[in-house]
Amino acid sequence: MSFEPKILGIACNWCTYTGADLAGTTRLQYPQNLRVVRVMCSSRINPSFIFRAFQLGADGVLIGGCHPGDCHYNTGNLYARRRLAVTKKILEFSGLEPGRFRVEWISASEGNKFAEVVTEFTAQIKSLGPQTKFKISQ
Amino acid sequence: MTISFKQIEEKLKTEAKRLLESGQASVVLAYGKGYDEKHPMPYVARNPSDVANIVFNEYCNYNMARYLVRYPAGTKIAVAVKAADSRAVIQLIQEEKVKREDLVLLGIPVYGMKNPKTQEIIDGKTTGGLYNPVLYDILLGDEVHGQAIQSPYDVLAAYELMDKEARFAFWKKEFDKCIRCYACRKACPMCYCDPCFIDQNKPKWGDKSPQSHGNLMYHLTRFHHLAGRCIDCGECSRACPVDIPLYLFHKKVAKECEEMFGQAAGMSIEDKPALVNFRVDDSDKILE
Amino acid sequence: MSRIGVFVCHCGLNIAKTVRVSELAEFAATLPDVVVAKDYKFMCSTPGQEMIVNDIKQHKLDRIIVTACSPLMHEQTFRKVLTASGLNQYLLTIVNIREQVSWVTHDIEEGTAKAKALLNGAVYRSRLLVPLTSRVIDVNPNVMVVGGGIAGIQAALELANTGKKVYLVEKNSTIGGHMAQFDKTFPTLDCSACILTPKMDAVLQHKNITMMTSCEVSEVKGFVGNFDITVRQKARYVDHSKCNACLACTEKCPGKGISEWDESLVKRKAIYIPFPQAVPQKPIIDKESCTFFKKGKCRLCEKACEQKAIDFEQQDTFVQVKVGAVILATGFDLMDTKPLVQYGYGKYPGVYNALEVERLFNSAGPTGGKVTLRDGSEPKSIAILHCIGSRDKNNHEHCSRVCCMYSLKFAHLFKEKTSADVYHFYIDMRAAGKGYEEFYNRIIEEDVKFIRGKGARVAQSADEPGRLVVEAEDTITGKFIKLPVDMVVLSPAIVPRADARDIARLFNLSTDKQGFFMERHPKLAPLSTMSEGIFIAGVCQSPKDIPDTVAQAYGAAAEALTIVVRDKMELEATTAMVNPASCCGCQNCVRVCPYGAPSYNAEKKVSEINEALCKGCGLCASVCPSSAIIARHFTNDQVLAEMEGLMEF
Amino acid sequence: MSQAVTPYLEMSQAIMEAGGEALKKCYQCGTCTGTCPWTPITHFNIRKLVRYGQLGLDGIEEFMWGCSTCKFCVDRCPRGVEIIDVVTAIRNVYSGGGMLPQSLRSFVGSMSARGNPWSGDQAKRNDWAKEKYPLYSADKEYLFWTCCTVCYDPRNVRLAKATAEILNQSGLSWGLPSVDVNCCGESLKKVGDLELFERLKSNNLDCFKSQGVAKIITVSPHCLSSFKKDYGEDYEILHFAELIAKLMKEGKLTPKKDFGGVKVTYHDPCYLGRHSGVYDAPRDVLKAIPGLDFVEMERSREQSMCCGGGGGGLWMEKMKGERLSDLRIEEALATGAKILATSCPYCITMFEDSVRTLNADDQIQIKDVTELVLESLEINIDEPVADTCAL
Repeated sequence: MSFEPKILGIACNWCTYTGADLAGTTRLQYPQNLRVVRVMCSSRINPSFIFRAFQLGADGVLIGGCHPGDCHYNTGNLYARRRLAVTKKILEFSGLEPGRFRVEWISASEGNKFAEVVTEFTAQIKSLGPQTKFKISQ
Repeated sequence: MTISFKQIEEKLKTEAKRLLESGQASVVLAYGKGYDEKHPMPYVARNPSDVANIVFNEYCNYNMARYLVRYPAGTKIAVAVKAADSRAVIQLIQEEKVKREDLVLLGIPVYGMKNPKTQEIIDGKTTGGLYNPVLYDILLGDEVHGQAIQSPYDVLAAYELMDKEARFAFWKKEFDKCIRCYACRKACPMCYCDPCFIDQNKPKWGDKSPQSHGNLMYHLTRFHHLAGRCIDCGECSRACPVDIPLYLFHKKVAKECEEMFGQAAGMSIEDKPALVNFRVDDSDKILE
Repeated sequence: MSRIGVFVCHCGLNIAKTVRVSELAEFAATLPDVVVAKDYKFMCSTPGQEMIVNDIKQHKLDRIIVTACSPLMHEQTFRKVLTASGLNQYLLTIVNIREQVSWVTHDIEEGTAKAKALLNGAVYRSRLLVPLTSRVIDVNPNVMVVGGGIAGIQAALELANTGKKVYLVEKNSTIGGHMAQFDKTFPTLDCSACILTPKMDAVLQHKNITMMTSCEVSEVKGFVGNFDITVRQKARYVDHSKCNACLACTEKCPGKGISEWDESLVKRKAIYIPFPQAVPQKPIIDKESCTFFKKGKCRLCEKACEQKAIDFEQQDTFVQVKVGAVILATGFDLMDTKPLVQYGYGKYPGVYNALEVERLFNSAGPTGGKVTLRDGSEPKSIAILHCIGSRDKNNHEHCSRVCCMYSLKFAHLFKEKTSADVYHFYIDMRAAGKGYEEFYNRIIEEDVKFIRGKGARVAQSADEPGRLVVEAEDTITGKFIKLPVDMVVLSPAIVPRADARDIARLFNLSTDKQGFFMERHPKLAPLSTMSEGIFIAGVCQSPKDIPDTVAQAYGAAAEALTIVVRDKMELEATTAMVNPASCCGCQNCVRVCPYGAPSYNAEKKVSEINEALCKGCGLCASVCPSSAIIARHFTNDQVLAEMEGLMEF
Repeated sequence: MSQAVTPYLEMSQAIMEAGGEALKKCYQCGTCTGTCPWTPITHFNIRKLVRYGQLGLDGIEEFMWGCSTCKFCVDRCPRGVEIIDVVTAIRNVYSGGGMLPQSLRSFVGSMSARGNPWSGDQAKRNDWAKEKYPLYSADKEYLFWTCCTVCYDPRNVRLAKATAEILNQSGLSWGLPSVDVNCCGESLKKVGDLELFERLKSNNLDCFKSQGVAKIITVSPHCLSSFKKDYGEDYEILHFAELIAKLMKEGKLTPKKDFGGVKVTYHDPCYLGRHSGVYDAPRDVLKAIPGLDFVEMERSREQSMCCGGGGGGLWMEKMKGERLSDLRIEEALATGAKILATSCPYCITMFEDSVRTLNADDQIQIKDVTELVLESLEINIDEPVADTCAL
């Protein structure tokens, strides 16, 4: 059987989650490997959530927020951009494949972008294979 | 030019005495004798008579800024600061943990400080590449000039070149050694949370016993908490009983932060800590 | 131990087609703390809801999971079901297996597997949910309307008629807005002044409306139900409480300023009212053109004023206004077309923008309603260029929506008032509105020429000095047209007010890509914003015509009323709070909060959050190093548990 | 004749796959056609070309060669359609089917056989230099990239020499490429031969790499644009006009000769201006030369008119009355200028041709900015120069 990765998504309520809904409403097809946690704003995402997700066995983590400047809380994603950038650098220096973590700005009207990103990211994670470095073995 | 540690010690004593006598400071944070010359101790002088106990030598690595947050607001504190230590003070001022006007900074321009465990000279490794304090009120000696400037990030080169498998193996080995004594956060001037996130029960971020996954969670999160704040004094690594080179990871994060946000920690009291700040024109490239 | 009920919806075949719903319900029953698991055709229908109510009672359920469509769709519906059954509404969890599962796959295996994982995450999260209490606050019954154009006027009148007190803030010295500049309105061609001025007068006369002209909002504090707004009253140099509007002063004034009202086509006095039907009818002094302010001598107006109303010493003052809700109706600007050098606006006197032409048509305008060029002659040939700066990646991507129709109106008025040939250069003709297509037909019959091709360039004629040549391709014949004309009318993009972003910042609104105010939801909440209690109406939200603007004004008034009609109101409970025992006093939360909700208590050395200001974004919780901040309903342990559940399958 | 057609979407798809992706964005407003300098004087219709491409209609071959890739339409297009990419893709798809016009066949043939468009002997590429100037080696700072046109075209050889002399004067360390290089391929790409273009490009890149080239000076804006857009990001590329302006600013070059008030105007080459955004440098240079009375033409800078030489136009025959260069000369004459300066060998070739056919060669001279600088430095390179008409 081919490798079916588990991908954790964390999406902001106002843009990316709504964009994901739009992808559904317009019946776009994308791989089913992504499971999305809804938070109110991408700025809610604590870096430890991401470390934890990899420990829980996520093969990839995809974060979605509003485009910079369009945040429903004005500036939340501008803080998130910095904080998530640092998170990415930390993962990278610890030896995790940088391609396993991705941040995308997807607005409520970008259902197609959501589907494209998920498709592309899933393919990328498949090519990276299972994530074993952080995963806590039972 | 060579550094006369004795001369610095004398000046430290003189200034400490003057400040305590005049009431300009009610405590002086400096160094005192330990069980041998290689192991001086952090020392707090409260009375002019205490000043005789003050010492300074090449093993006085402690970052005395660590102790500033222990005193009630408004306490007038004089503190001996080397280059990295002064950056810690600046960072604490940025974070509004201490007020500039409550402090007298006794700046120590110095090089050739040594790690008592290894006898290794720490210049360029854990001094942020600086010899002179960034901020001071009184300078105990002449500014150091002409000493080779070393980039604080040079020591990273070998680790950056490692492929990700080797780097993961390296850090896994290091983090697996951790016995969770928390000496690193005790020694760190910027770790003033009480309780620390890892001590929380709700939520439980990671296992509290020394297991690999809890260790990983503790260290990676701590690196994030210190991102844009770590001033490269190296105290975490010297405090570590199992010799985890934490300073390397902190340095890497500091380097990335400096490149991404154009600001190094503790260089100006006008700055805002980089991770609770943003610029509208921060590039999305930083996420790539 | 909690007692969870899981209710799986088929949504007809919408879900059931690609998720095996009964298998999902059987799976749910095996999960920890799940007491009941059922599937049903339409969970949101009355029988579906009743099923949940009955099960809550029968099985003493204390957590409900509805596995159905997006929470953005029916969360409120099911929350009400919980409330009706005596359960706290925050104990509901929605699992989105329609928009994010069944609709995005054709494979029933994949769909069922993903739905299971999502449901498992929801069960884990659900176990950690806690009841939350909405906060109740007193509501100030007054409303502020910002912007005195047709939208603001209409909204103010509606609210005032219900007995609410309204503050109408306008930055100009008169209300009326752009609509008061027009002569006729499309498609009915009724006279703009005839329908607008009675409304302006009604505002003036209304006992419940405080009209604040020459005023700007300078600070906004507080929150829904209790806004505390500072308004800057700009110095008018005329004491309006003394002025009796005799306007003797304006006759004597020697000063000359450029008439903003007439789009700089003519001059006006330095002490003036912008146009004869202005409301209020009381003048202001323009410092820039006033002889006394420039030279220190004159004071002719002062001498002419029997009421002693002239006050050269007057300063800006600040007025505090307390209201429960705010309507923003700040309108639009026209794009400055000077940078589009190919059209020669500002370079050739024969090139006009749309608002200038509106003034030329207006009988109270600079030419008394006669269409004449700047040299006084009547144009014999006129080109109207559509989409100047609109629908244009290099300028503004949006369609400005009303230009097609007002351009048609221009053509009609040109035909009526001159004997000129009129040409339209257009890309697409957009006439979607009641009576609009009919109007288009009428204009075609008036023998206006339509050239399907965007105007590419306006140049000076080489053969006939003083005339202009419009160059474009007629894409229908594929021919290159060089059309000599006397007058070119540009229909420029409608853009947000130059200060729209400042206003957005003041009221904590987002703006869209173009800079128009962002509505809460493009379809279901077009007049509300992300800031509770702040509503928007008219073109400040996006370009629209007068009927739509007025409809929005009514709507926004009703929206505002839903707040101020109540004495007390409930706020969303999903705010953040500080656990003082864990707070390390780092003040990160204070530094980052866009709403100023957290503050530092220096005495206790901990941060505190004013929940009335908190919008629940959770930023503070993620920057809190010691995990002392609890983002209610999205707490760290709730998110971690959900993640754990999601990753298990 | 029936007017019935069926859209042939496979063709449209082929165009998109050849790099004309942008064509689907077009909403046919005609801004491009209204802007295109060819529309008033020829039957070429750029909008229709895109339209035919969108539907994959037959008959596209009739007018696909009209575009000189001046980029005016691209800058004005409200949809942001990269029209030049569309043109290139269409030419690529169709010329693959052997539909090259006669006049371009020798051009492409020479490129393929000799690596330059002028049927020049590759071994003689540097013959113009008569071994007076250094060859590039790794220790040199700048590679002076001699465009094929300045190597082989007798009129433009003057430009090559002027550049080399000024480089010598400036004290920079520089050298010429060896004869192994070939044409940058810019015009070849625009006539649609993407495959041959890739071959030329990879040969040039190999030469650059083997010699350690980092900084390149070009005299032709076409090479400039090609290197910048298609040759990757490893090179620092400067047009010579930019370098002269910089050297003059730094005081390393000081013009001496006073021209005594002669009126000069400047033509913005499309590839230096709109394609590369360089407008000020050549003007700064002209204004710094003593005694030149600089005047602008009505259409200048971003609004500048095309000479017709881009996109393969230099090698195509155009009827009288259908030549942009003729119109441009008339515009220059209207300013009263005695010198029409420019900074592109293609423009020079086109204009030299036009002044002759218009019998205006006694009224206005065509000069490269570089040549004027050389003259003001009072360096004489005069040798008998062959007549351009002999080409």
